[in-house]
Order: sequence, then structure tokens, then C-alpha cells
Amino acid sequence: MDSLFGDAARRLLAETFAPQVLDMAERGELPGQAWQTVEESGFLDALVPEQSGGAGLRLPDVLPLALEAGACGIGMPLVQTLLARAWLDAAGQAHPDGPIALAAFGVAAGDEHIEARAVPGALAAQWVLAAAGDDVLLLSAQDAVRTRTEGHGNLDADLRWPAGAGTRFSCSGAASGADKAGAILAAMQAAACSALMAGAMQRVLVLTTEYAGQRTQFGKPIGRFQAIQQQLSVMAEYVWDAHMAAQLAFQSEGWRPQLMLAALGKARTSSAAPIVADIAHAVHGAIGITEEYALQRCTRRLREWRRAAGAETYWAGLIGADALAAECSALDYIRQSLSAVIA
Amino acid sequence: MDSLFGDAARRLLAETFAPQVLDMAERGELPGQAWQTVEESGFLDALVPEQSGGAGLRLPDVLPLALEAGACGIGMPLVQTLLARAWLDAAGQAHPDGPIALAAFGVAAGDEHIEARAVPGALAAQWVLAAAGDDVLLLSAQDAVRTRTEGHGNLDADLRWPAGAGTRFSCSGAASGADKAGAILAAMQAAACSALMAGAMQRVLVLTTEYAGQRTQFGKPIGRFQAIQQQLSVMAEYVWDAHMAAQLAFQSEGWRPQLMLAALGKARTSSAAPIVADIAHAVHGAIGITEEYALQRCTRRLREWRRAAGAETYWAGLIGADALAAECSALDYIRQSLSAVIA
Amino acid sequence: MIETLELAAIPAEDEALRPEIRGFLAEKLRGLPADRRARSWLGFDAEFSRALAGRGWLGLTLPAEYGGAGRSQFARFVLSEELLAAGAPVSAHWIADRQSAPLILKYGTESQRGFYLPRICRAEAFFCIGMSEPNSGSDLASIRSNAQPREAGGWLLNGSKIWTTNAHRSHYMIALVRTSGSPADRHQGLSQLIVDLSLPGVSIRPITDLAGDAHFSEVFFDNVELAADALIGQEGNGWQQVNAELAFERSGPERLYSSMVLVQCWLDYCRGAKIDDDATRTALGAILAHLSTLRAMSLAVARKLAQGQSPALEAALVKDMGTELEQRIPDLIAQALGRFPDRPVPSELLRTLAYLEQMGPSFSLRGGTREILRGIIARGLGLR
Amino acid sequence: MIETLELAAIPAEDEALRPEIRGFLAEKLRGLPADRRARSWLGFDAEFSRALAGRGWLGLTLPAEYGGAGRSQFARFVLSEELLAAGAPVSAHWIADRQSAPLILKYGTESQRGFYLPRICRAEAFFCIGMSEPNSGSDLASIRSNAQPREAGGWLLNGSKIWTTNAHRSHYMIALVRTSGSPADRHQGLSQLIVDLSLPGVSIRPITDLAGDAHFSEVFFDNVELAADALIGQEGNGWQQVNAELAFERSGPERLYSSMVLVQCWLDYCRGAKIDDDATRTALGAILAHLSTLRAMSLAVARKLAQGQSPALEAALVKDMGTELEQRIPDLIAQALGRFPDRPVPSELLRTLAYLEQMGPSFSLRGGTREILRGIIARGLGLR
Repeated sequence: MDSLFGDAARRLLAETFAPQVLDMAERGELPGQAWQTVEESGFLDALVPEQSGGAGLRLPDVLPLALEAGACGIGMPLVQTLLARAWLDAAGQAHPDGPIALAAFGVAAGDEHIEARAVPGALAAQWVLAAAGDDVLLLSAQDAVRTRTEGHGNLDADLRWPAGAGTRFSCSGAASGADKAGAILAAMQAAACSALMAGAMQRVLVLTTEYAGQRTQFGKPIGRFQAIQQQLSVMAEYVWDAHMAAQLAFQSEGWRPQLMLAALGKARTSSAAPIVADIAHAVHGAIGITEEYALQRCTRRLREWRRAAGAETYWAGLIGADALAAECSALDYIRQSLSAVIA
Repeated sequence: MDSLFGDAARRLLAETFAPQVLDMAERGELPGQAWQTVEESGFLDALVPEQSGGAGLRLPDVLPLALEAGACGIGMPLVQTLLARAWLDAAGQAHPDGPIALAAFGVAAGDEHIEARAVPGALAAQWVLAAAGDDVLLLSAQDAVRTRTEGHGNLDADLRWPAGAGTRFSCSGAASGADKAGAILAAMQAAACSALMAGAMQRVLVLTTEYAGQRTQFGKPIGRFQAIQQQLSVMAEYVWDAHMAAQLAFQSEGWRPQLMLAALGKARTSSAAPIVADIAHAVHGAIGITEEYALQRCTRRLREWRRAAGAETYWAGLIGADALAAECSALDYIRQSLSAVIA
Repeated sequence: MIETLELAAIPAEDEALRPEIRGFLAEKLRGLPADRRARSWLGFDAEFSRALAGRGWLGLTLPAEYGGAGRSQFARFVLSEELLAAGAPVSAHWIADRQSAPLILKYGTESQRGFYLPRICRAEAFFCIGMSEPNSGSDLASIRSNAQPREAGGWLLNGSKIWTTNAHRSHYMIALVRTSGSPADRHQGLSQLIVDLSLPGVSIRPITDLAGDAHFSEVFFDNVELAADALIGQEGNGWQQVNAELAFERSGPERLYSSMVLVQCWLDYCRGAKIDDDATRTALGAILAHLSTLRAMSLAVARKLAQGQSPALEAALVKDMGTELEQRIPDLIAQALGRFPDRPVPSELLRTLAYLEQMGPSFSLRGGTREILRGIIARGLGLR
Repeated sequence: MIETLELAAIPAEDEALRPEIRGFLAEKLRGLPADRRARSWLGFDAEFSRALAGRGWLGLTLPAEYGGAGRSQFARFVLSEELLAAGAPVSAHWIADRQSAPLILKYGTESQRGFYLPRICRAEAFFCIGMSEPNSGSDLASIRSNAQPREAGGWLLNGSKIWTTNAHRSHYMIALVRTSGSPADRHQGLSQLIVDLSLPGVSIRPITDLAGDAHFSEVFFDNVELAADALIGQEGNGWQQVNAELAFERSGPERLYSSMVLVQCWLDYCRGAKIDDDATRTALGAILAHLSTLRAMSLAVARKLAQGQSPALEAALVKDMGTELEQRIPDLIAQALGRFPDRPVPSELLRTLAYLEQMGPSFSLRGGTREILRGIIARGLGLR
């Protein structure tokens, strides 16, 4: 999987999204130059078919990019934009420029207003692709009344438009279950967050092991204390597990995440995220709480992405309901619904 | 609280219920001699009013006895018998001789049969006090068709009687909520299990710290390894917490446990039980898995009592529902519904 | 084997403080949103502290002769629990009230007591604690800041401290510094000095935390001249004194209520939105049940303090479990809320949750890391 | 930094084994209740093992010349996962098949291979592993059992082993014993010997476990005379060989499926009783999701084995997390069932649950305790 694409994407993101650029985004200013650089690289069209001018890659091909976006702690909806462009192309629509956030849950299209609650990354988006009942709406984020949902450094927002705003794609023709518009957007957001979290967790593991090897207490590096070693080993386990979960969430023959694999990915990475973040902070001590040190951006994102579009409880519940309704054995359910390897 | 009663009760139980006696009970034979000794001591009537020939103690007074019954790993319904005798006296009924099990849940009184499922300690009981709808039944355990519910060493059973068996106490006159017959029996079983678990956990902590101090590995007692120390500290925390939970569950002005305090006790001790048992076994290693070593009886009981009459999930759910329905603040709910100190 | 704790009741006269405190807080905190109140003992508001002092609620347990109220540990428990559960901004006076005043009362000279304690009770002297240094966190023996005796008497202080809560807005620091020997002497030769932070040679750099607040600082000492009576307690006895002080630090109810504003905010939301599902009920019940046993344990520790005992072991145990619950509460609430992504959650609740998720890890750093507390417990178990 | 694992697919020809195995198991296990099947790799049934051998499924990865099937690690994965998920009583041949045969193949002489491997493949030679001793658990360097060279050639074995799985019903033990030096020499001077358990001087005392079964034993050696070719591998190289062997032990899917019979039994009950509440759904989904990622990780380890690598670190990581999940599953199911005490639960499910609750702790004892596995991971992280 260490493809040329992956290497190039990783390098580009790491160079383009330096901490100052991310700070700017977190202050609510769109880092236009950085976005332009990524736009020009073509990576944002990676999942768009070749005949539409994209790279025509499949979902598993872009996993390295998504992991790196997580490792950098990029809060703007970059991975979501890749997926949204592919969705729009499939819906026969040319995509607009700029970052596209996904609103898979919490959208209410009433008689007066369209409201979308706690949309992940909305403050750094120009567009929102929103699931509203059986339909999907493409809305201008910048035309919305935006209210920051959370606190310091967070990019989520409650958005409100007048009724009738945006472009409506009628999807009621779609079959049921996993093919419903809401389920597709939910799977997109879940898969994106899985990879972002897995990438962020790998970064957190690197930061924490390095710190434990350097920081001296009681006459030796703290990483030599058995209690710290045991914690870091547990962290490594969760990081590996999360990486595997993200790989599974990105298994697809095309651009579109499969619902149950995305559910698996979001459930596992969301379970791991607070554990990994807490161990990292426990090992780092006070320096981890400071704004200037790199850890806090990664752990903040981990908690945001964990909460975005349903925590592990929602996604595990979805898997559980599906498994109860299935007729195969537990092992076969795992093999058939929760496993896949795209060659 | 280290009253004369407590000391005497502890000594008597420890002497009377030697491991061989408990083994006998676990093989399904009633240890008649041991029971007779306890009967003659008068402890079984501790909660019965003096005018009915009992000791007229209040619930908090008998906590030391209940803790010791847990520490010994007594699987027969001894603590339950104390409570059942007080209940029967309050219902105007003389109590029968012999151990009385409580069936607070899972009783179905149909047209043909009365069925009670997974009654804790039923194989070592002569009687069952069962909540059936609004009423309570006193049934002969030995007249029932009994099927052992679990495996090796467990005393729970599914019981079946013909319809109409036993003595029926009509309790439909009782008010609602905590005063319903089912709620009272449930609180009795929950409080009993809380203290039994707290006592068993204290014993497990003693066994495990002693073992960690004696067992040598890599040239020193394993209790000197930081990883083991950290685990034992966590265990101690849960044991102390469980002890406090059991004290709260036993706060009452009379013999009868208060429902929400019993719920608190059962919820906390049930959460702690598997954690304490697992750490104890992890520290003990292989010897903890053997039948002849004392640990296994305590940990087996811990898991049984945790599952008996609803796990922590049930009792926490009950507290949560009650708190949602209340109108006071979270702090006041804790102070008023989940706290008590009987002078 | 360590003894378990026995239930303790709050005496009626101390319980009687509660309504008065509530009335005061209802007025003072009106309109303060939950995510601000969630900062509570990191929330700095000198005016609020002075208002508390005006009611006689600073130095509650100090003798009346020093301006205190001469009340019991239980009175202090009631006050603390009401302040923290309400999310009052207590940070300005908190350290002085909880740690510095008892330390000065215990180890100070009569003249030090007479000078500092009334000022603390009037909220005119805010304190911070100088322990950590850039190269020593939990390992206090490695401290390098040092105070040399001056010929003219007094001390010459050099060095630096870091992660000092409120240094940039306090009047005094009680600093643990080396007054003799070298780091190789470990705990020998350390002393506690009261440093007037307005003195020449003191410079302070606030450090911004991950929530955008500046609650802790780095403090530099460059040939700071201190008078002889800057020394508190015995020279060379700093390590023992600090450990006694940490026992005060660990025994309060603040090791329980750091996430209480979040619990209340969530509960209000659930009641308001008529949320009564299984996941919510179970999580809420589990949180309240555990808060209840921990509160009972904390009260038992308060009783031991009231009886003049030094329940260092018990305090470590309650603190370790209490901070773990405080840290776990945001996670449990995130799980319960995250179970139903389609339900709109108020921003105030989300902000409070996010703040506590992020600051949660710091709860187990202050006053001894988890490993250190568990080491104390292991010693109590006879393992070391 | 250690590399994460990459997804690996089971080749179609190995996947193709599955229906045949299922057909076989459906027939052989018919009527065996879940609480018996839950014993799986502690379930001893020599006849069952011989029937498996009859199908060519013992020594699946061994070369054909020694009676094996010459199949890949993936074929072995499919076989193991089907056997364990079904709860087949595999204990009789399990250790020989998983550990002893690869060890003999790697370190044995041609004549040892020729003698033991075909017998293992025919289920005629059951093995046990003699590592722990009464005073040495995880600390193998402290082993005291010793084998002295005899003048006539061969070895004279004295000492004892404890917690030896299946010693009382196996034909051979591969024992780690001291052949030179003293415990002070730590890992120097240890060797592996194949002990025919029918020899004079060997006595075996089965030990009853907490579930009433006798699956492990204490074994005493009193001047047992062994031939020269009892030595397997190099004299003094026992420690290195044992660690290679433990890597085999740790890398199989048995570190994942110990509670699988319980999961299936619970799932069947929920479906049958139409239970579909929130607590059940969430617990079931969480279990299945984690089993899925761990299975994928286990397959990735199998690929590394198939490529001839020695993924000792990866195996330790997957094992530690896998046993933790295996141990956690009974707890999660107890929580879900215990949420609704009024619902009748079938005895078979309760028995299976109780058995796994009690035996669960042993899952993290076999093949290296949690602390040891985490030490291996910490070393991989560069911390030691």
C-alpha cells in the first residue's frame, strides 16, 4: 500500500498543512493558499472517475492520504471533500471548488429553515453536503448562519439556511438500508473519521514514545519504568487495532465505503481514541496540556472525530442490530460482513 | 461498628463454615450440622423484632455478619435468610426452619406451574421466598423440581412447582414503586449481595497481597514489581469503594433495605467484582485456577453474586431512571437518595 | 492490611451552612454558562474570592485569632462541595485556602501566621506553589532552584519553576528550593520559602493551555533577595513539609467534582428534552452511584482530618479513584450522547463536554501522578 | 517504531478447506452442549483427534515426507478458526500440532523428525510442554530440574514440573531443564529434552481446576534415564529454542476464539427469544467489531509466518489484545444479560458463561503473562 500516490500525498500534506496553517483554520480563516496547493496537486479528485477528469482511484488507494491528514491533525474537511466530490460526480453534478463538509446526521429541513447541527469541520468548509430525509442537499457553508458548536480550536458549527437553499438531489428512488442517502453519507463520514483517527493515533504513539525515551525522572528516562512501558504497550495495541479498522473501513471496489465496514471502522477507532489520548497525556504530563506542544491538536481531533457522526455506541449498535437480523453464525458474520480485502 | 455482635458473628461463621462444609453444600447436600450451629446462635433471628423472639437489630447492625459470610464464600442463602425471616415476621407469619432463598426476579406463576429461574443459592435452600406479580409466595425448595442452572460449585437452580403450591401473601394493597412486593424482595437480594461481594473482595485483597508478598519471581517477591503494585492498588481502591457501597446499602432505620441505597450497593459492588476477581487471578497465576486454593471460591461467588438479581447495568439503570424523574440537582440526588448515615 | 473507611455523617451545624452558600452562589453565578463554570477551580475571579471572604468563607477552618472561622473539616467539605458542584470560579484563593494557610499555620512562626493568615482570609493574599522545574516533574529531589544565605541575612534565590498554577496572578509563591547540598543529596537540603512575587528579579511567563486559557506559568528567579523570614518551617525540612502539604491537597472534595458541572448540564438537557433511553439511564446511574460512594469515602477522610489524624494513604486512594471517575465522566457522557447522532445537542453542553474531555488528563497530574498515588497505596498494602 | 500490520487475504485454495471442515465438525460435535464445547482447546478427546488425523488435518503445515499436508499457514488458520469457533475438543493433539512439531522440524535431527512427526500427524503422539516449576513461573531462568550426562550416554533427569497441560494424558513432554551450570547462570545451560512419559521414574499428579476439570498436572522426575537422542536441538540452547517456540504459540488464532462458543450461544438465544434491545445490540456489535479487527491482525501475522518471517513482536501484540477481548467477552455478555433480570436465560447459556468467566483469567497466563507480553511490545517500541 505504500504506493507512489501514498508517498506523494503524505509529503504534500505534511508540507502544506504546517501548524501555523492549521492554527489559521482553527481561528476560522480558510487557509486559501494551502487549499489551493492541494487543489492543484489533483489529490482532491483522486476518487473522481477518469472520464470526469479525476484520477479514478478506488477507496483503498487513498487511505495513506487520509491517514496522513489525521496524523497532521487537519480539521478542515479534506478527506470528506474527496468523498463528496466522488458522490457528486456519481450524482451527475460537477463539484464546486473549496472544502466540502458532510452533514450525515442532525439535519432538519423545515418549512422555514434548513438546520444542520454540529457539522464536523463546518467552520473550515465552503460547502456542506447534507442528508435530509431521503434527499441530499448541497449547501453553501458560507451563506449559512454559523454558530461555533464547541470551544477553543474546534471547527464544528451549527448551520442555518432559509428553506429552499442549496441544490437538492432527490434520492428517494434508492433502495433501502445501506443504499439510502443518509446511510451513504454516514458511511462516508464514518470511514473518513476512522482513517483520520487511525492516522492521528499513530502520530500520538510516535510523539509519546519519543517523549518517554527523552524525558528523565528519578534518574532515568520515564520509558524505562515498568508502569509507563505497560501503558505504552497498551497504547500500541490500540493504535495497531485502529489502523486495521481503518484499513477495513476503506475496503471497497470503488470510491464508496461499505456501510458495515465503515461502521466497524468508526466503532473501533472511536473506542480506541479516548484510551490512546488519555495514555498519551498521562505519559506527557504537564507539557501535553500546553497549546504550543503538538500533542494537543492530535488529541483534540481524536475526541472530535470520535464524537462526529455517532460515537462507537451508535456504530456498534448498528452492527449488533445487523448481526441479530442476519441468519449466519457469528464467525460467518465477521467473515462476510465485517471483513474484506481488496486486491 | 465493630460491635460485639459483629465480632461474635464473624467468629462463628468462620469456624462453622470451614471449606469442607462449603464443599458439601456445593455438592448439593445441606450442611445440616453447620446450619444448626448458626440457628442455635440466634444470629438468624437478628433482624426479627424482640417481641417475636428475635434480637430486634437494625439492618446496619448485621453488616459485619454479611461481610463475613461473603469473606467465607458461603453460597447458601444465609444473609437472605435473616432478611426473609424479618420479612415474614412483618407479614405476620412465623418463619420456617432452614435456609430461605430469595427469588426477586424471573418468577412466573402460570395456570399449571410456578416457575422460578436461576434462583441464587436455591440448591442449598429449604425454602424460597418469591415475588410473583403483586404477591409473595413462600415455597418449599425441596418440593420443587430443581435443575442446577450453572456449573461446577454453583448453587443456583431453576425451580418448578405445581400451580397453587406454597403460601401466598397478598401484597397488592401496598403502594407503588419501592413498596411493591417485587421491589422489596429485589432490594433485599441486592443489599445482601452487596455485602457478600464486599466481604468476598476484602478476602480476595488479603489473599492477593499476601501471595504477592511471598511469591518470588526474577529474584524478588512479585509484589515488588511496579506493574503488580499498580494493579494491587487499583484492586484496593475497588475493595474500599465496594465496602463503602455495602455500608450504604445497609443503612436503614429498621430491618428493611431502602431501594435506592440497595441499588447503589448492588451497582457498585457488581461493577467492582469482575475487576477485583480478574486482578486477583492475574497476580496469582496458575495456582489461582486450582480447586484446592482458596481464591477460586471467592471469585466464583463474586461472579455469581454479581449476576444474581440483576447486574450493575440493571441497578444503575434503575438509579438513572429515578434521577431523571427527580427534580433536584445531581448533587442533591446523591445527597438525598444515594446517601444515608444511621447513627 | 489497610482498614477500609467507615461512613461519616456531616454534623447538622455544618450541614446548615448549605442554604446560605447556595443563595450566595445563585446570585453570584447567575448567567455564567456551563462551559465557563466547568473551569471552576481553574476559574480565576479575584472579586468573587473577595466576596466569599466577605461572607467569612475563606480560611473556614483557621482559628479565629488569625481571621478564620474556626469551623470543622465538615464545614469546609460542605463549602467546597457547593462551590465545586456549582462551578464557582474559586481558583484565585483556592491554593492559599486549601494548602498554604494550613501549611503556614502548622510550620510558620507566630509572626508569619499573623502576617499571612489574615490576608488569606481577606482574599488579599493569593498563593501559588512552586514545585515542578523544567527538568523535574514528579521527581522533586532533582530540584535545582536554590537559595543561598546572604551575608546580610536572608536568602538569594536563583532558578526557575514551571507549570505553576496562577503564578502570574498570585501575590506569593511557596517555593521548594535547595538551600544546601546538591541534587545528589536527593531529599536532603530542600526548604520551603515564601516568595513575594512582586520582588525585583522575579519574572513570570504565562503558558497557554490547550483550551486557550493561561492558568499556569513559568517563573524565573534572577538573584531575588529574600528576607530571613521568607523561610517557612525548618531549613532542610522542605521535603517532609511538602508531603504533609500534599496530604491536604489530596484530601479535599475537589477530587470528585471536577466534572460535576458537566453532569448537571447533561442531566438538565436530558430532562428538558425528555430523554430517557436505556443508554442514558445506565450511564447516569453509574455516574451518580460512583460519585456517591466516593463522596462517602471523602467524608470519611474529612472525619479523620477532623479527628486530627493524617489520612495520607486514604487520601491517596480516594484521590486516585476520584480523579479516574472525573476523567471517565466526559467519556461516559460522550458515549451516551454519541449513541444518538440525530438528536440535536445544545452547544453549551457540547462546549462543556469538549472542555472537560481535553482538560481531564490534567486532573491526575496535579498533586501527584497516578503512578505516585498508587505507589503510596502499595506501600500501605505492605508491598514496598 | 514498529510498523502496523497490513490486511492479508486468505488464498482461495485455503478458504476452500472450510466447507469440508464444517461438514466434519457438524457430524462429530452433534449434541455436544455449548458449555462442553466452550472448553475447546482444554477439551481432551483422543478419538476426535484421531478422526481429524484421519482426514489429514494434523500436521497441516508439515512437509509431506513426514506425514504432513504441506499446506500454508493460511490453511492452518482456516482449520484452527473452524475448530475453535465450533468448540471442537482439540486439546489432545493441539500442543503437538502447534508447537512441538514445528520445534522438532526446526531443531530436530533427521531421525527425530522421522520418528516423531509422522506419529504426531497420526495422532499417536500427544505432547505436553514442561516449563513452569513450583518455584518458577514466568521466570524460566530459575528452573531447577536438571539432566546430568550419564556415563553410558544419555541423560539422568531429576526434578519436577508443574501446571503442565495434559501431562497425565500425553505420550511425551518437551521439558526445559538445566543441563549445566546453576540458576545463577540464568538462561545459560538450559536445554530441551523430549521425555517419554511412560519411562520409569516419571510420576504424574493431575491437579483439579476451579471448573472441576483436571487439565494440568504436576510431574515428578526421579532418576529418569533418557537416551542421548532425548536432547532436541543444541545443548545449552534451550532458552533460545523456547522463545522461538513461544512465538509459534502466540501467533495462532486460538488467541481470539476462546469465548467464541459463548458468543454464538448468546447470539442464538437473542435471536430465538427475539431480544433486540439497545444494550444487547451495542454489546454484540462491539464484540463482533473487535473480533473482526483482531482476526484481520491475526491473519496478517499468519502472512508473515507464511513469508518465513518471525513476527514475535506482532504475535505478542495480537495475543495480548486478543486474550484481553476473550476475557472481556463474558463480562460484556454478563452485563447485557444482567440488564434484564426478569428474562429467563437458558441454563446452557448460563453454564457456558460461568465457565468462561471462571477460566477467563487463565487465557492470559498461558504462553506468557500480560506483563511479559507488554515487555516484548515495549522493547519493540524501543523503550528497553
